[in-house]
Parts: sequence; structure tokens; C-alpha cells
Amino acid sequence: MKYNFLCLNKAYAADVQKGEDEIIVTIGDRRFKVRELTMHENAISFRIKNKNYRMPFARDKKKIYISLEGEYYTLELSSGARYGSEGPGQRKDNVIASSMPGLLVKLPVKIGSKVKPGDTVAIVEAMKMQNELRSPVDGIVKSVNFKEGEQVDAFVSIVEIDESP
Amino acid sequence: MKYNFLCLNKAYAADVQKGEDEIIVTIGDRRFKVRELTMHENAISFRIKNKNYRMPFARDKKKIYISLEGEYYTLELSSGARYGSEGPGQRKDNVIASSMPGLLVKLPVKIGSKVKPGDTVAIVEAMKMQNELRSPVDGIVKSVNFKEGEQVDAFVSIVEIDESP
Amino acid sequence: MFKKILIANRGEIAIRVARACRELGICPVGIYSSADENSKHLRYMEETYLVGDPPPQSSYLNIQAIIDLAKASNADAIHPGYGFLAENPKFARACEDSGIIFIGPGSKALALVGDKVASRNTVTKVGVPIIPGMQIAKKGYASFKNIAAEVGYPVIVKASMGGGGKGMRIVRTEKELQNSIEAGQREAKSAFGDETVYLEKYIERPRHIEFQVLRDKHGNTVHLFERECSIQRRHQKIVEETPSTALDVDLRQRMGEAAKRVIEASDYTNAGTVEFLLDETHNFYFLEVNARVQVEHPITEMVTGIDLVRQQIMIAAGVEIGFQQDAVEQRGHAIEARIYAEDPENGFLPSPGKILYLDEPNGPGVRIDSGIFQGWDVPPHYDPILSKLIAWAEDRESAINRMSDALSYYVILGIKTNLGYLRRIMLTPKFTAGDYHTHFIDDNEADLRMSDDSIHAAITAASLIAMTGRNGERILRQEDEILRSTTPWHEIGDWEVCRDIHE
Amino acid sequence: MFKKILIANRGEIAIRVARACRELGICPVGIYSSADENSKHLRYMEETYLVGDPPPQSSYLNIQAIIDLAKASNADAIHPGYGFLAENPKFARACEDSGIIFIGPGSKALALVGDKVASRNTVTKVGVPIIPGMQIAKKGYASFKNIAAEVGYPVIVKASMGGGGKGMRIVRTEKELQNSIEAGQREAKSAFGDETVYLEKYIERPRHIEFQVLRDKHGNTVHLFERECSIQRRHQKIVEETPSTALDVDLRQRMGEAAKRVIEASDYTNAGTVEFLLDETHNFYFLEVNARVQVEHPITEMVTGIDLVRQQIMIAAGVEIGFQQDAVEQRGHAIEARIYAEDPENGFLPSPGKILYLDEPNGPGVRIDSGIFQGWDVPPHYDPILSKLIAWAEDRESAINRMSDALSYYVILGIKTNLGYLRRIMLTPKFTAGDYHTHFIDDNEADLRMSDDSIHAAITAASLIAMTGRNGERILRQEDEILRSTTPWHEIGDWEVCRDIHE
Repeated sequence: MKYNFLCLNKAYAADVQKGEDEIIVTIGDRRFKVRELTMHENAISFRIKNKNYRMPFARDKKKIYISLEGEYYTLELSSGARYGSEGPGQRKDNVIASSMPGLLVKLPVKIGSKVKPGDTVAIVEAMKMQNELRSPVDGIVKSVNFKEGEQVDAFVSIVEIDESP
Repeated sequence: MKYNFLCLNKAYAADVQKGEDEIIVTIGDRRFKVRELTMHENAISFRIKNKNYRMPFARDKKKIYISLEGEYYTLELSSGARYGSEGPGQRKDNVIASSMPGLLVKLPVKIGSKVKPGDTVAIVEAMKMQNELRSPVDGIVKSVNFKEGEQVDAFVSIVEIDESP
Repeated sequence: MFKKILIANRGEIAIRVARACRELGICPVGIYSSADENSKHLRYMEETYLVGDPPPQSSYLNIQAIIDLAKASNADAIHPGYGFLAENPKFARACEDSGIIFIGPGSKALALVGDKVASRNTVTKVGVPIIPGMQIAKKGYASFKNIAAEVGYPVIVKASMGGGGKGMRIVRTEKELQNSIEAGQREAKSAFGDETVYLEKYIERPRHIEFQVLRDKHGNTVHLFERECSIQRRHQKIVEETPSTALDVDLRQRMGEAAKRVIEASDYTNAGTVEFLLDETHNFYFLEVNARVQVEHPITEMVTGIDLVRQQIMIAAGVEIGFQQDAVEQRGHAIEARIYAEDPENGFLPSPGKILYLDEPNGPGVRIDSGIFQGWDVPPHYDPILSKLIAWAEDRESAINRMSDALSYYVILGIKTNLGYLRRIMLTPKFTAGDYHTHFIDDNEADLRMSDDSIHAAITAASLIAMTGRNGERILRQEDEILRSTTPWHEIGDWEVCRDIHE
Repeated sequence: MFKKILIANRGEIAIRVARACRELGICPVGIYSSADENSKHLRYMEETYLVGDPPPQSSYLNIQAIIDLAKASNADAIHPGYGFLAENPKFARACEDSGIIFIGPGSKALALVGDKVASRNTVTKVGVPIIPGMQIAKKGYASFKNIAAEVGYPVIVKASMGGGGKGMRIVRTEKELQNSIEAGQREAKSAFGDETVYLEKYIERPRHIEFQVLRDKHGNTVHLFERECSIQRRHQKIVEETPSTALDVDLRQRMGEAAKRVIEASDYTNAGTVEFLLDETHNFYFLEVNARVQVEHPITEMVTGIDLVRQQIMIAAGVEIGFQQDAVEQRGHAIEARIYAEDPENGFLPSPGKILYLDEPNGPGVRIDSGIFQGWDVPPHYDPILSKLIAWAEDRESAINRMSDALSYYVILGIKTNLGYLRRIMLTPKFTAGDYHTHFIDDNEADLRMSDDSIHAAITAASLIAMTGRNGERILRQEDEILRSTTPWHEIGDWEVCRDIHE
């Protein structure tokens, strides 16, 4: 079984093989032998040496959320196509998206607008905080997918820019 | 829809009818009109006048567990055959069962033993507590369904007695 | 200081001790029976070891197996918690023989305070009153008659090996004495295999008051005031509070000093609790020393701000107590309610099983020492305690309100618990007035009974749950209820628009 | 005393206030926007009313709608919580005009302390130092140059309408002054539509210390000691503690008395907080008065044992404060960590969404004021605070350990939170040493970054979860791991037996 995950903007490919008394998970050039493991309703537990470990987890359609000894990970099951299965994923520079869900409070560009690196192309607001989305590139706005006042999800394209050559 | 419940050793029959904008639940000669109700994953909520009520619940195969403003109910969905749908249910006097699950630590009777009211016929232990089960009747042991050292569930017949006429 | 402590217990107290270890930078080592493989206390340990099969004799009472694990894991010390081996002099001795520090009094002091006769003698020597009666069980009706006459009726006949009320007989006149002795002997014989009984003055409506004492290895002794533990069912405490409404400043000071004298005279170190009975005219009598951390220790921590388990560990490590008696203060009021897996509507019978739903309260002044989680199958092998809910507030009335509120937000479903019963205790007039004694549960039966008010609402809710089965569905929604009432269950009653279905 | 209090807020603070009401026998009335129909605060109210649509302007900031509901429900008083309308003099005035008690200072005192210039004048009159600089924004380079020379460099140029760091410029030499003023004016103009700037002495590495004060309607004033709030991100506090490691007895006493003078001079009643900056040589400067219950009030409650919300209600009802200054004591050490729905790995951006899994810690010295539950969809319309975790212990080191442990047992899954980040703060050497100031977050970036150590373990776990999907299955079980390591993630690393797959 092969899985592709996105975590903290990096892509990871994991290969899982079930052996007789162990499961081998291969991530890049690292290999993990998992030898003792129980799945609970909302936690995965295992034992290393003389300590019990317990990782609470939850999942929804695309993501798995895991808690590990005081740290928290959100892992997105990715198709592998979008980000490739090798190396850190690259977000496309010409696609402007918000990294938080929120209200699109300002959209100062329209199709055909010229933008320079650093120009604000959208402002998204959530929980009393405004997040300005700036263009990382020089170019012309190719498409605008939302209107001011609309709710936008995280990582969904709001504006696309045709980069100047 | 008709439901029969056992609660605190009493039997209740409820008839539920869904109307256009209300649900009517009839229990004996009382009738409840329920007009505003939401089912959550593990709670049922409704509003009466200006207050929100929330009843957390859980269920397993046969029982529904409900919490109501600091009180707790276990309702057993019964077939209606065993206890009848009218009036308080009657447990049979000649069937000896434990009202807690536990270990059968002592079984001083066997088939054919004569017992009198008050005679100990079994001792069940759980959580450091021993519960002596005594015969409520005069009679002769007809059947013995467990051995000493076995685990018994609650309300399962351990010993049955043929009552003396 | 210790590097590693093995915690020879399970449940909430194992977690409590592990937390104290972690806060002191000590590695907590846990043990578990095979019935506890998935238990919550393992989550708080740095190392865990299987100790044996589910029965306590094979696991948490298995002295050799525990000592072996302590050695194998290089533990410096063992904390026994409460129950199991906590007050077993043989276990303390086995630790001492293996070079492992037993966190508690030494085996000698344990043996002394565990011996009824010896401890009474010790206590009497330092001028602390005991209940008048026989010092040693005697034979022959004459000595019973004489002593009964001396201490005055009513008296009580008790089994020497007794406990749990078995073999006890209250005697109000000399006429009943002989019959009662004989009946007590018979019952003692059948319950304990020993017919020895003794006699003492019977205290009517006593209050159970205990004092927490700390004594270090350098001879410093301080008490941390009282706990009132008179709310008991089946001779087991279920609600405790501090300060007690029965003590005034002078009595509190005298009892505290008496408790310290008892501990000092027993050459006892570490944390210990001196139990007293208090009669209606405010005479107090020594009962016994509890040579362990008590289940109810949190209420003392809440009012004094002193961490008792930490003190236990430090004292065992030879550290001097860092404060004087006059620095210890009672601030505010604390109440503890013990949450048990038991059925108060059915003789408090234990109720092991799976916790299908759990929601624990929190907020200001609310502490929970909990050993449970949703999805856990409470095993049938051990004490039914699930968790302890402690409420602290500036005054008693607020503490009761806080406790009562917290109990009503504490939801455990899937097994029977005493949550509802505990809440009813909080609402009982005798309790809110602070006017109670050890017969509280029996005397207030009517107030403590579950009301039938809400049963039809529960049946109604259950029918709807049974019918729908689907989650997140809004079955009906309408905002036109116009009803008037004072309590929610009268309001629920108002759902019912036709009392007579034939109308 | 009041019979009914309307709580004009939501989330954890609405619950906090409702609890105080219930404990005083007062009926708490809740309001909710349509985004909060299912929110937790409604569970603690005796009555609840829909106040409006999700946007704050339509609901929790809607003065008229709230006043109308208070009248309709016959509330005697309104508690505004913090944020929203808590410090809005118009709201306080609207309450007063409607004959409803506003639980807070009167509208006049609110207007006074909300006015920067007026409050500085008041404070200066009673001899409390303010940061040297311009009292009123001035025009012309000359006056800037003169005042800068007078107070000494470095100085800071600030926008009069400013906040959140916008329009601010630190100036270290006279050479840079003119450019900085102009840049500040431009930024202020674009950010706030007003180019007015002023200048004051720049305090390097300041600590943010505030004092909690109570003043009743009879003129009694007490302070309840300090809170150190220097751990801030985006100019917002995220960790607070008391006592502060920066104060000694003398300084604490002087600052406390100064805080009381500020409150008295402002003719302020109810609970108020006087904020100071403390420089490296222990000079303190008045910043402003926070005229509300603070988010961080629990740490004061933990060390003093005084319930601040209860005091607010009682003072508003005209009750005299029942204790004197010298009866107030700091016992132990308390820390608060604010749990936010935000992503520290992504600029602390808010993260609304559904909480798929929730497990909140408990135990000795752990208090949680929480507004969340499993299954709740955190709405995007309001402040991202989810809950507050407060740890109290006998000393600072234990409190830090307790907090750090509690954070690691606090599990919120489904949305991003700052739980991991807060725990990293607890482990940062500068924090554990108590040696920090308001630039802590920036200065300790490296220590606060999430470690990559465990990422492969997380990926491994996620793969197994993705693969199985079934609950309760024991995939593998074997007890033969023989590994040695100090941290769990090195141990996890030892799962990996072949670093090079091609070996």
C-alpha cells in the first residue's frame, strides 16, 4: 500500500507492507519496523521497550490528525499527482489562496489587472484577523474565482495570475 | 412506533407518532407533545420556553443510557413479551440471578437441594464486594446454570427452583 | 532525591502519584495486571510492566512480583498508593530488605499502628482519649457486665477481627446484654472464623473527623487540619469536607495537637491520618491511624495549598518539612465526592462495564482526579472507585453549589454510577446545614431517593432516540412553547398537553 | 443581590460568569448569535435568547438588541465579559439609562480610562510615572527633536490612532528621526486614515506587568497583586503568570499602591487592571487601565483564593469588599496558557473548523476554563480563543512542569491550535529561567520551532491508520523491542532498523 501525505507543506510518500509479525513502513530512504500496535477507536497505541505510547487521532475526508506527546500533526492524504510523491511539494506561485478559511473582505483586482510582487490581491478575514494575500509574481490577473463578501476555504484558488515572461 | 422499556425494574410502554410539526409520545395515560428537537451525535437537545436542554445519551445493543440534569437513567428496550407492556414488571421468584455482573465465588446448592426462604443459594463477587443471593421461596433446586469460579452476567439465571406447592 | 519510583497501584491514585513524580523530575514506573493493559494510569508512566493476572493476589497484592519489578527497573523507591499493599508491614519490610525505600512509615510503625491493642495503649499513654470500654477482649459475662456498667449504656459489642459492621450489636439496657454478646459471637464466628468479641461505649450520632499529619525523619511534626468524613455508605466514606462544621478554633487546635502526639508516640514518619469520633457534646475519641495517603487527601491540599504526595516523596527521601505549624492555614472550603461504579438504586452494588460516553466537568475551583476514559471497560476485579471530584470555594455554601453543579455536568454513561446520588446528597437539607453524622445516609433516605419526576421525560427521550437512530438530524424545530414553571421537570411535564388521553 | 444577570458574551468567559451566577443563586441569562446555536455556553444558562446574525455587529456588539433582551427577560444586571462591549462607555450608558446595572465601572469612569490623554493626566497627578515623551501629539519636526533630546534616545514614534504595531518606528539616533517621523505618518495615514504621530521614550526589553485592583462603591480599594504578561504574539498575551519573577517585595508593594492610586483617581469602581511597563532597571511606567475582567484573571484567583467574577457581581450590587489589603496573600505560583484556534507554524493564522476529537486534562492544580466540546464547529466570526489552561503549584518550577504536562495531555484534533507551541514555550530555557520580556517570542524563535524529530513517526502512524480503518483491531503485538534512548522520538527512530533501504 502506498500513501502520499502532505504535512507542514511538505510531501511524504509512505509505503506500507504487512509482514508476518511486523509492518514495515518505508518513507523515502527510512524504514520503520512496527512490531506492536493496537488500533483503538480514536487512538493508536504501541509499546517501545518498556513504555506504552498512545497517539490519539481523528480523521475526516482527506486529513488525518494525530497527537504525539504534546505535538500535533495534520496530514493530508494527497493523490500524489498534484505535489508529486518525491521531495517537498511546491505550491504554484501564480495561484493565490488563503491558508485559513474566512471571509473574502477585499478583492482589489479583477481579470486583466496588472500585479507586481508584493501587491495585495485579496484580504481574507477570520476570527478578528485580516490576512493580506500578496502576489509573489509579476503578471496579469487571469481569473478571479470569488466575490467580495464570500466565504473562502483554505488552500482554494481565489485569484490566478498569468506570469509575465 | 411502539417501544417497551424497562427502567429501575419497572416496565413502560411508549407509543411514538410523528405528526406534521410535532411528535407525540404516549406513555400510559400521559401524552407528551415534543415540538422542538435536535439529535446530535451523542445528545438530544430541545428547547422549552427560553431554556436549552441537552440530554447526553449512549446506547449499546439493548440499552439506552440518558443523562438528565444530574440524574442518570438506563432504559432497557424490552421485547414486551417477558415483562408485559402494562404495569410494573415482575421478576420470577423462582429464578435466582445476580443484579451485578461478577464472579460466582460460592454455589452451596446442587440440583435436588432443598431450600427455604432466606437460604443462600449463590455468592457473586465483584469489585471487592460479595453479594449473597438468597432464595425467596420454599422448594427444590431444579437447575444450576453455572459453576463456582465462572463469570456471571447481571440478570442471568444462575439457579432455578421448583416451588413447593 | 529519587530517580525512579515504582507505583504499586492502579487507577486515579497511580495517576496522582505519577504526576507528583513527573513534577519532581522523577521517573514514574507503572505496573499493571493483564486486566489493566489498556488502563489510563499507564499513560502517565515512563515505564510500565505487566505484574500478573487480574486477581489482586496475582498482581497488585503480589509482593514478590512487585519487588522483582522494582529491582529490574532500578527503582529507588516504591509508592503504594492506598489500598492493596499500602498498609502491609510485610510489604514495607520486603522493600526495606531489598534496599528500596518504601514511601510511607517504616514497617515497625506500620505494624504498631495496625495493631488495635498496641495503638490504643500508645495513644492512652500520651493522654489522647479512646472510646471507654475493654482494652482487650475478655471472656465471661461478668467482665462484660461490669465494664458496661462502668462506661454506661448504650454500649456496643464488636468482633475483634471485625469490620464492615459484622458481629456488631448495640445494647441499650443490661437486660439485652447477654443475648447480644452471644449473637455477636455467633456472627463473628461465622464471618471471621473467630468468635472473640469486646465491648465499648456506644457513641450516638458520632461524627467521623480525621486529622492529616506529616512527620519527617528529623522529628518535625505538623498537622494540616481536619477532614470531616461522616457521609458513609456501607461504612465507606463517599463525601468528605474540610473545614468541618463541627469544630471551633479551640477544639480544632486540641484535636490537631492530639493527632500530632499520636503520630510522635508511634515513632511514625511520612504522611498519616489520625481518625477520631466526635460525640454530640464535642468529646473526641481516637479511632485509628491510617498509615497511607488517604483517598480524600485532595481536600486538604485544596485548603492548605500543600501537595501531600510530594511531601510523602520528599519525607521518604529524607528532606525536612519546609514549614512550621503556624504557617499552615485553611483557606476556603473543599468538598470531595467519590465517584463509584455502583448502583445506589440497587443497594450500591458494583457496576463494572464499558464507559460508552464520558464528559468530565471543569472550571474554577473544580479538580478531578480521574482514572477513566470513554471506551474503557471498567474491570470487575478491583475497587469500584472511578474518579474523585473535588470542589473548592471561598465558603462552604459556594463549595456545595459548585460541587452540585459540577456533578450535574459530569456524565458517565454505559455503567451505573453514584453521580446522581452524590448530587442528591448536596441538596439534602441536613447536609447543606452541616448538621450530620455517620448515620446520615440511613437517616435521610427519603431525601436521597431518586425522584420519579423525570422518568417520563427519559422514556420520551429514549423513544425518540430508539426511533431515529440517525445523528445530527433536526427532527423538529419550533419556537412556540409558552410554558411557565420553576423546575425543569415540571416544565417537561408541560410537554404533556393532555393528561387524560381520552379527553 | 441580583436575581437575574444577562451575560452579553459567548465562549469560555460566558460560562465563567454563568458559573459565578449559579453559585450565588442568581439566574444567568445567555445570548447567542445564530452561529452559536449549539455553543457550549448555552448549557450553563437558565434562559437563552437569540440576539442576531453571526457578525458581531449584528449580535454581540448590538447594543440595542442586547438591552431589549435584558428588559424582556427582566434581568437586573448585565455582565459584559471581556472583549465585545466590555469597555464601551456607550453600552454602559445604555444600561444605566435603562435602569439595568452594568457590571463594571460606570460609563464616566469607562470614558475616562479609555481616553489616553485624560488618563495619563490623571495618573501623573497622583504621582504615578508614565513613559516620558509627548503628552499630546504635536506637529513640526522641532518639537519632536526637542522631546527626543529631553527623554534621550532610543525613542519610538507611534500613531495616535494606532495599535498592533502599525505606524511604529524605533529611532536610535537623531539622524534617523526625521525620516522615521515621515515614514510613521505615511503608514498611520494608510492604516488608520489619520497621520498624527507622537513620540516617547523607547523602553528596551520591557516586561508587561499588570496589577489587579478591586474598588467598591464605598471607597474601599484593594489590589490583588500582579500578573506578568510579557509572553505575547502579535501584541496579544498568550502566557501569563503570577507572581512575576521580576518583582521583589518592595517593588511589588510600590506598584500595587500606584495601581490603587490610579483606580482611585479615576473614580473607578469594580474590578480593573492597571497595566505597567517595567524596564530593565526596574522603573515602571503606567500604560493603561483595562476596565473589565481580564482573560488572565484566573491566575490571580489561584494565588489569592479570591473569586474575581463573584467580586465583580457583589461590588456592582453595592456590597462592600469583605477583606482588607493585608489579608490578601499570594500563595504558590500560577500560570495561564491561552488555547487558540490558530496555526503557529503559519503565522498564527486563525483556524476555525470542526473539533473532531477532544480530551481535556485534569488533576491537582489544573484548572480549565473551556468553551469547547467534541463535535463543535468553531465558527469563523469571533476571537479564536478556545479555552484557558491554568496550572497552579507550590512553586514556579512545579507550576511550569504541571503546565507542560497538562498541555501534553490536552488533545484537540480537527483544527490547528497553539497547544504544541505553548508547550514549547514552557520548555524554553529563557522562560524556565524567568528571564524574559515582551520580545520573547521573536528572540526565542529557534527554541519555539516545531521539531522535525517526530514527523516520520507521525507519517508512519498515519499510514497505519489510513491502511486499517477498522477500530479496536490489534494489528500486531509483540514484546521484544530492545531499544535504548532518552527521548521518545529517538526511541521512535529506533523503530527504523535500516537507515539505508539499500543496505
